[in-house]
Amino acid sequence: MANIEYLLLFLVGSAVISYFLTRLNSFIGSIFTIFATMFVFVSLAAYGFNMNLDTTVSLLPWFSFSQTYLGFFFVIIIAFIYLMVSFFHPYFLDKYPYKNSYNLLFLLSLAGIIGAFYTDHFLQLFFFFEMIIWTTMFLIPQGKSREAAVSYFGFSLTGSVALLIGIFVIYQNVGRFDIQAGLAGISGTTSVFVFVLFMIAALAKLGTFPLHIWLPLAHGNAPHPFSPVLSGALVKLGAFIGILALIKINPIGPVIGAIDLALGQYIIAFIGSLSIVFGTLMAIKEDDAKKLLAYSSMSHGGYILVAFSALNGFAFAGGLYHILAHALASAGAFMAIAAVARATGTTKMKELGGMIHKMPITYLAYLIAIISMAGIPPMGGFISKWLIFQAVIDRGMILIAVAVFFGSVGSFLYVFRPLAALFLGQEFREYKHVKEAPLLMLIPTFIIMGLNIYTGVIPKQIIDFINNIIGENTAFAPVVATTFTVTATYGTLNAGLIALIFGVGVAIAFIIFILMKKSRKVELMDTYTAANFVHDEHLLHYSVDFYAPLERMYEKQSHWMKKFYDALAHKVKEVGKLAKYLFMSNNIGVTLIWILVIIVLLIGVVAL
Amino acid sequence: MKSTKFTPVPLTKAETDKKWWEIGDFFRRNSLWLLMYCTGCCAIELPPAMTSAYDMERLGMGPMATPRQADILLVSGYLSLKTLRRLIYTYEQMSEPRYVVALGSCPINGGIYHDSHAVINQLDQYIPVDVYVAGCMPNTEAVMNGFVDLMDQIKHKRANGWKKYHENYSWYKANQITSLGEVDVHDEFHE
Amino acid sequence: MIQYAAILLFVLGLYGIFISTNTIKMLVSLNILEIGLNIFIISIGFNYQGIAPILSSVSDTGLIYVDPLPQALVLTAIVIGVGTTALGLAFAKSIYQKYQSFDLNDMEESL
Amino acid sequence: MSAVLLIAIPLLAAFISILFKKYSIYLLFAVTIFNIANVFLATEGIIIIGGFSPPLGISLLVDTYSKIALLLVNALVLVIAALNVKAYPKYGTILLLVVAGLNGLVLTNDLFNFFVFLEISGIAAYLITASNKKPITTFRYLVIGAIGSSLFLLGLIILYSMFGTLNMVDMIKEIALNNNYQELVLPFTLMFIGLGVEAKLLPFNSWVKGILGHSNTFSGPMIASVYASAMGFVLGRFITNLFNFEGMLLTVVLVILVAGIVLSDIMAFASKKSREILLFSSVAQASMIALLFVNGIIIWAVYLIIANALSKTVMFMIINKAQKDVGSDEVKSLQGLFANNLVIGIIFTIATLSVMGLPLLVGFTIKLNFLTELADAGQIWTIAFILIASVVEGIYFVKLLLKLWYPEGNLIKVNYHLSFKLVFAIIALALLTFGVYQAPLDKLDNTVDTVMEVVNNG
Amino acid sequence: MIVNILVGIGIALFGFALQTSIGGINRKIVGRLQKRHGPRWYQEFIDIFKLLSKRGISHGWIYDFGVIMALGGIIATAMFMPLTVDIVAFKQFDNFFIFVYLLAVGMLGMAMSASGSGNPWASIGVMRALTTMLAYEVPFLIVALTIINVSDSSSLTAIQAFQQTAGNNWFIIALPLGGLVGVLSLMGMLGKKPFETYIAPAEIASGPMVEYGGKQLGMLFILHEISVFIEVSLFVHLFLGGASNIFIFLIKYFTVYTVVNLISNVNGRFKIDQVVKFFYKWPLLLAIIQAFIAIYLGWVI
Repeated sequence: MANIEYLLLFLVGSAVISYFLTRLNSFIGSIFTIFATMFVFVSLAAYGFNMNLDTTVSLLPWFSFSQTYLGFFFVIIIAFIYLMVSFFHPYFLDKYPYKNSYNLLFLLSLAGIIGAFYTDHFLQLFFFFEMIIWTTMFLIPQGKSREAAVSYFGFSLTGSVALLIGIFVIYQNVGRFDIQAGLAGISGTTSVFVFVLFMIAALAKLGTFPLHIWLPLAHGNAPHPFSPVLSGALVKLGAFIGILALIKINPIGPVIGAIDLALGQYIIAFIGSLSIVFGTLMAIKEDDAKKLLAYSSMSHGGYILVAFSALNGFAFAGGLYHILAHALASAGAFMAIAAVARATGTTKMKELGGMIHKMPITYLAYLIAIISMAGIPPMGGFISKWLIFQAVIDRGMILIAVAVFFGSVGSFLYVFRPLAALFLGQEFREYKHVKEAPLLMLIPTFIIMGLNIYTGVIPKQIIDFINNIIGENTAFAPVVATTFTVTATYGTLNAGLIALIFGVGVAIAFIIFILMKKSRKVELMDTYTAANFVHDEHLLHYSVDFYAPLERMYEKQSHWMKKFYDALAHKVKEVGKLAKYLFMSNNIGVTLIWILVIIVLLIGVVAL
Repeated sequence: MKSTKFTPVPLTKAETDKKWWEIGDFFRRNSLWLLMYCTGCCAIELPPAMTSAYDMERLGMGPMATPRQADILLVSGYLSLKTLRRLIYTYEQMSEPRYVVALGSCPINGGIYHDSHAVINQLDQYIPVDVYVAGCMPNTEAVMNGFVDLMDQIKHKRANGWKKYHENYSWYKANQITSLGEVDVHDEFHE
Repeated sequence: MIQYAAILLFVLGLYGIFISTNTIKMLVSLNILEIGLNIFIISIGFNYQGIAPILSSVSDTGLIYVDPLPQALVLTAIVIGVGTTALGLAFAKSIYQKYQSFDLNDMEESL
Repeated sequence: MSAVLLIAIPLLAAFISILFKKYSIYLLFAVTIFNIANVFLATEGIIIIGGFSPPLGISLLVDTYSKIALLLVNALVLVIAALNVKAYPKYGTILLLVVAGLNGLVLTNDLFNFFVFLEISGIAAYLITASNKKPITTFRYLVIGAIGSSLFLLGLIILYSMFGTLNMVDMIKEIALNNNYQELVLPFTLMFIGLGVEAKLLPFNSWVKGILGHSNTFSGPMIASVYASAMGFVLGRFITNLFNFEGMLLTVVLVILVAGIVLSDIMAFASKKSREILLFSSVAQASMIALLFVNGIIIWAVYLIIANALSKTVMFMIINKAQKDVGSDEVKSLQGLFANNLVIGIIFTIATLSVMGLPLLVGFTIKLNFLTELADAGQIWTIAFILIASVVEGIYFVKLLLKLWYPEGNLIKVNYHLSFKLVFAIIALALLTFGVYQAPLDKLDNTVDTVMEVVNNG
Repeated sequence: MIVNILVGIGIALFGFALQTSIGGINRKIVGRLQKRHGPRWYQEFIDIFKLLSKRGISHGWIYDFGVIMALGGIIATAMFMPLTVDIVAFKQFDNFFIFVYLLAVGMLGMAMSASGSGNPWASIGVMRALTTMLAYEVPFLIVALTIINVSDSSSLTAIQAFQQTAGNNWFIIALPLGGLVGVLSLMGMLGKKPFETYIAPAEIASGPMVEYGGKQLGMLFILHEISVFIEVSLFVHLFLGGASNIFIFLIKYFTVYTVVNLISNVNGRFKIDQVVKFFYKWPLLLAIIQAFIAIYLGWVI
């Protein structure tokens, strides 16, 4: 079944079936969901890579589809994340108040995603976007917070509204809703206008500065198995819109001579870099592991924006590679946290410690994910960051580079924090009974671990596919890659070699280690305390305000954006109250005045 | 006719270990790191020993921050019941081989505090001491001499306090418990 | 000229509704307003020196009739106005029963 | 059958029902069912009453547009009355009056006759709102309504004095001949305001808060969906045929309507009471409908009226029932309402999502289509404002929904009768079906014409 | 390939031996500075072998694994390091970013192991180390950006070759402000005073290393020596024109390390937030100015 239409209908159908199955038994329903997702993923993977999907439409006549490499790149990543996450459902669903609808909405949102990336019609794109938004919006409040869903919905809606206005501006100028024709057909001021609108949409979906407030709220409070989807998959919708705006629309505006880049792109890159800095600083400060990862998503969103606005083949490839690497990394990290949260019931780092002794595989999954997230070889994140760095250096974007490097180094700080506070350190007595995650949950964990390493060692296939996208959408030169190497402006990166040498180094270290005298195994509590007897492991666990000296430096400023949006909501409410006072008065006289005002106004205006 | 060819004599494992141990001893005696457990007045002798007057570093010695890293537990001065408990704890945390150097007369016989109810008179009842530096207080030359003595002992494989501790662990433990008493409630206020 | 008077009455009615807080007074103002309106309607049909628009055997060439339609309309309007007034008075009464007052200001809190 | 019966029968039945007070409600059922059947059978075209040929006398105009309106109004009255047959059994007579008045409003081709029906339906509305047991708000509604209809009458008399006719078709022709729009501003303004008062357009609608803010399962849906949709249809007829706003007048009206949409949504955003949220949303929708008519997007406005009427019926009934059982309509005190009422929750959610215009539901199709037409008309700023308002709308509705779904503390107990669930489920299903399968909507597209086209084409 | 790897291992070993000797010599120099005799020049070797010969403790598998990963990462990094233009294990793959990021693997391993020991001081030490890293790394990377942009390659051998080409100055002369930033960043990297907040023996009991003894500490010492080798040679290659033969490299290396060590010995210690503030105030500003001057204005001496 390689017809997109059938896939969509299949998903909608299985969504309904899964609702009833879940009602019957949540385990059965979730297993069904796994198979449904797997079926879709396998169909996409089997036919999509070579663009062999059938796009003809027979049952849904008002839809039209077309396949592009770009769309497929996103779809396959997102479908993969969905598949991986669905393995978590059997163990989480019972905790949620409306578990029956969970699988339903989950599958519906996947249908929305497949539709969104395969459609060639703007209004359908909007249709699928809105569908994704509302289905996922109902998934989020099943977690911890309702407010989170509201803010997610608010910002997403702002984004899609901007998108829709942009679509209508295009329509007004081109007269068609066809995506390719529409993007190609606009020029001049219109294209700038559309660019701005599309970028607002992209920023909102990607959760980048200044539209990032929803990100930590939604990621942090969403149901544990849904956070990986949000961070690994859904924010990437913004990247897609970003590509449409930055690469496809690419309005002609003033060019900054020194770096040979259009002002619009530079502004977006600057916003991206603000996002990087902001996300990094906030992540460093955050205590909730999931919110921390959410802020890291924000900063990675910034990287993606910087990459796409650099308008350079390497940067574009780097950006796409980063989307893949970050999807895998953040999914891996969030899934590890989800496994911990399932076992312990919390994601607050100050309440956790020493989980490594109970959940070593989960720990490894998290470790590999964060290595990729921090852009350290031999994981995928390194290759993408390396490509982005090349472009930034090539352009000589110094101020952007400050942010890019800051975020890169800062990511060591924040990814390390959950590692230290949550997995390492003292083992808490309240978690003595905790066990490693069940096998079904370890399957995706292993797969993602493997893929994180794969993307970091053998870039060939991915780069080849990205070259297809480059050829399809841009005029950039393709990126040269052999099995293990990637070549960019300033040299060649041999990812395979790095991994090999790293292995050699570890082997040498291991030989040294094994040759020497065997160590005496001691308890964790038997640790240097300046000869004090400490028997409470909580006292020996350093996790609260981990980066206190650093945090102190920007503590006051860290709430500015949140305050701004709070104030905005408050102001809107006040306007509403004023309007109520003005229009909805209990006094009939007020209405009379309005009537008179309108009459006078109308007659006055017309008389003039 | 004797063959000129060198035929290595196969060594037994014990002999190999011994050889390695001797090599190790060379390194150990030339790099003695101190953990200074300074509860008494003798500690005042250490700054001159470390700085330019006597320059401990030329012997490869130096102060260390934690018992894990240190080779020598330097006990300077008297030990009360409370500090003894901590001393033992620290001693047990050190990596082996470990040596104990006791400064002054207090660890030997209680010194001027010998009749206090709270002071331990003989340190080697509780942990093995490799070198005593007598005097109240010993002057810096004596302290340095003590360290050189320890090196000499290591060289001649006589600095075996840490082995003794293992061998006579029950005896040491019994002494510790007799003096310090059992601790029933394990928390930081009772120990 | 009569039209100005009608408009004046109309505006007077509006003004009455605007300033009064007493339900009965408001209804009275409403009636004034409606009367103004009715007069206005009548005045539309008025023709100077026009005669009643009654069909008769007299030849009617050259005669000016007043427009009969507005008069018919006014009749209906008056009826409707009376109905509304009656309903309003009924509500005023029930307000009074509930709050022992005709003054809307007195029961501002109850809303 | 003649369309006259649509008005005459309910009017007659209203008088008869006074004699049989107990059975008045059943009479109503019979009449509405008859009316619905009648709508299908009625012949289209101009129906002359009393033998006077068109410019003279009263005539009715039956076309697809009015048929849709009649069908909707009668069906809704039937449903709402049926669902409230236990709680409010005594309103049969008044409802018959409502049916007569609203049918007349929709059908009549005579302006003064229109005014009469406006007053009849108005008086019926005042009586319905009396069931709120808030006489002050009703009184206020009455006064404002009376002022509104007086203004309408004033405007209409001015028109009469200008053109000497009350027949709408005739008037349209005269206006087209006259071609001096400047003079028409005053009467049009007055009539627009008069209708605006009834149709809940923003600055003229201060009565809404009192009436719908204290409504019950009966008066809420009656005012918010039946009256709103009838007034919407009527307003549409006037705006598209008679008023034909142009020039500065058009701009000012557009500004008023857009401001109405934005401000109402913001007011809803600032509200903490569930009924207030719904009523402000209705106000916004009313402005939206008027806006569409002003822009000549008739068919989607009609769909919007229908969708809105259906959704609002469901929403108001669910909330008002809950309010009745819980004793408060604060969102806070209704938290977790749907935790025990899953079906009701799903239906309410579907209705809300439809009002918000989210995909898979009919609201989305309508929204997208009228926005496309607005774009065709070059109204990009209007689109922008509508969409910005829709963000605010989305946020407050989602807030409301989530509060109602997720309990905090004690679970509240509200029982919905099976008939409620059944009817609501059908409505929700309809919203869903037409959201997914929109071919029938497109089919109707060409059959709704302006009055002149009807007249010209016979 | 095997030969290349062996060369790489040779470089790592050479680096270890070199830095350990020079470290010892520097201890002697500092001793003389303080009117002491100072230790033997091979004292550092003795220390390391002593530690390896001791029987330490282990706090569980992550404690050991982290150390292995750390040392492995550092050795791997060192294997990529060119000594001169010619002596390099993997030609054209000696990318600058590898050194920055592969070094981070080692750091991550060490941090992991330290936190895994369960000692709060270790975590505090790691926190300080990472914070310091956040401070010095950004200005350094900006200068590196300038250098890569100017020399048009991110390969260290190519950067060396660029500086050795007739007509080009060493970058410490060509980019004087950048050179200054480079020295400051190098001091931060090496953990020399005033930026040695994360060791702080008297304050947090030597920070990350608080729980280590025996072979683990020995391996960390090896790690430290090799990472110093990497950092100093990075400076040599980036700023001092690299080396055309091994003696020049030795001279430059010795000079750089000694100078930095001497500077550090007359300084006190910053607080952690002072370190961050310092690096984000002057070095970053200078680095940005340097980048502007070099890239946009093209003023390279």
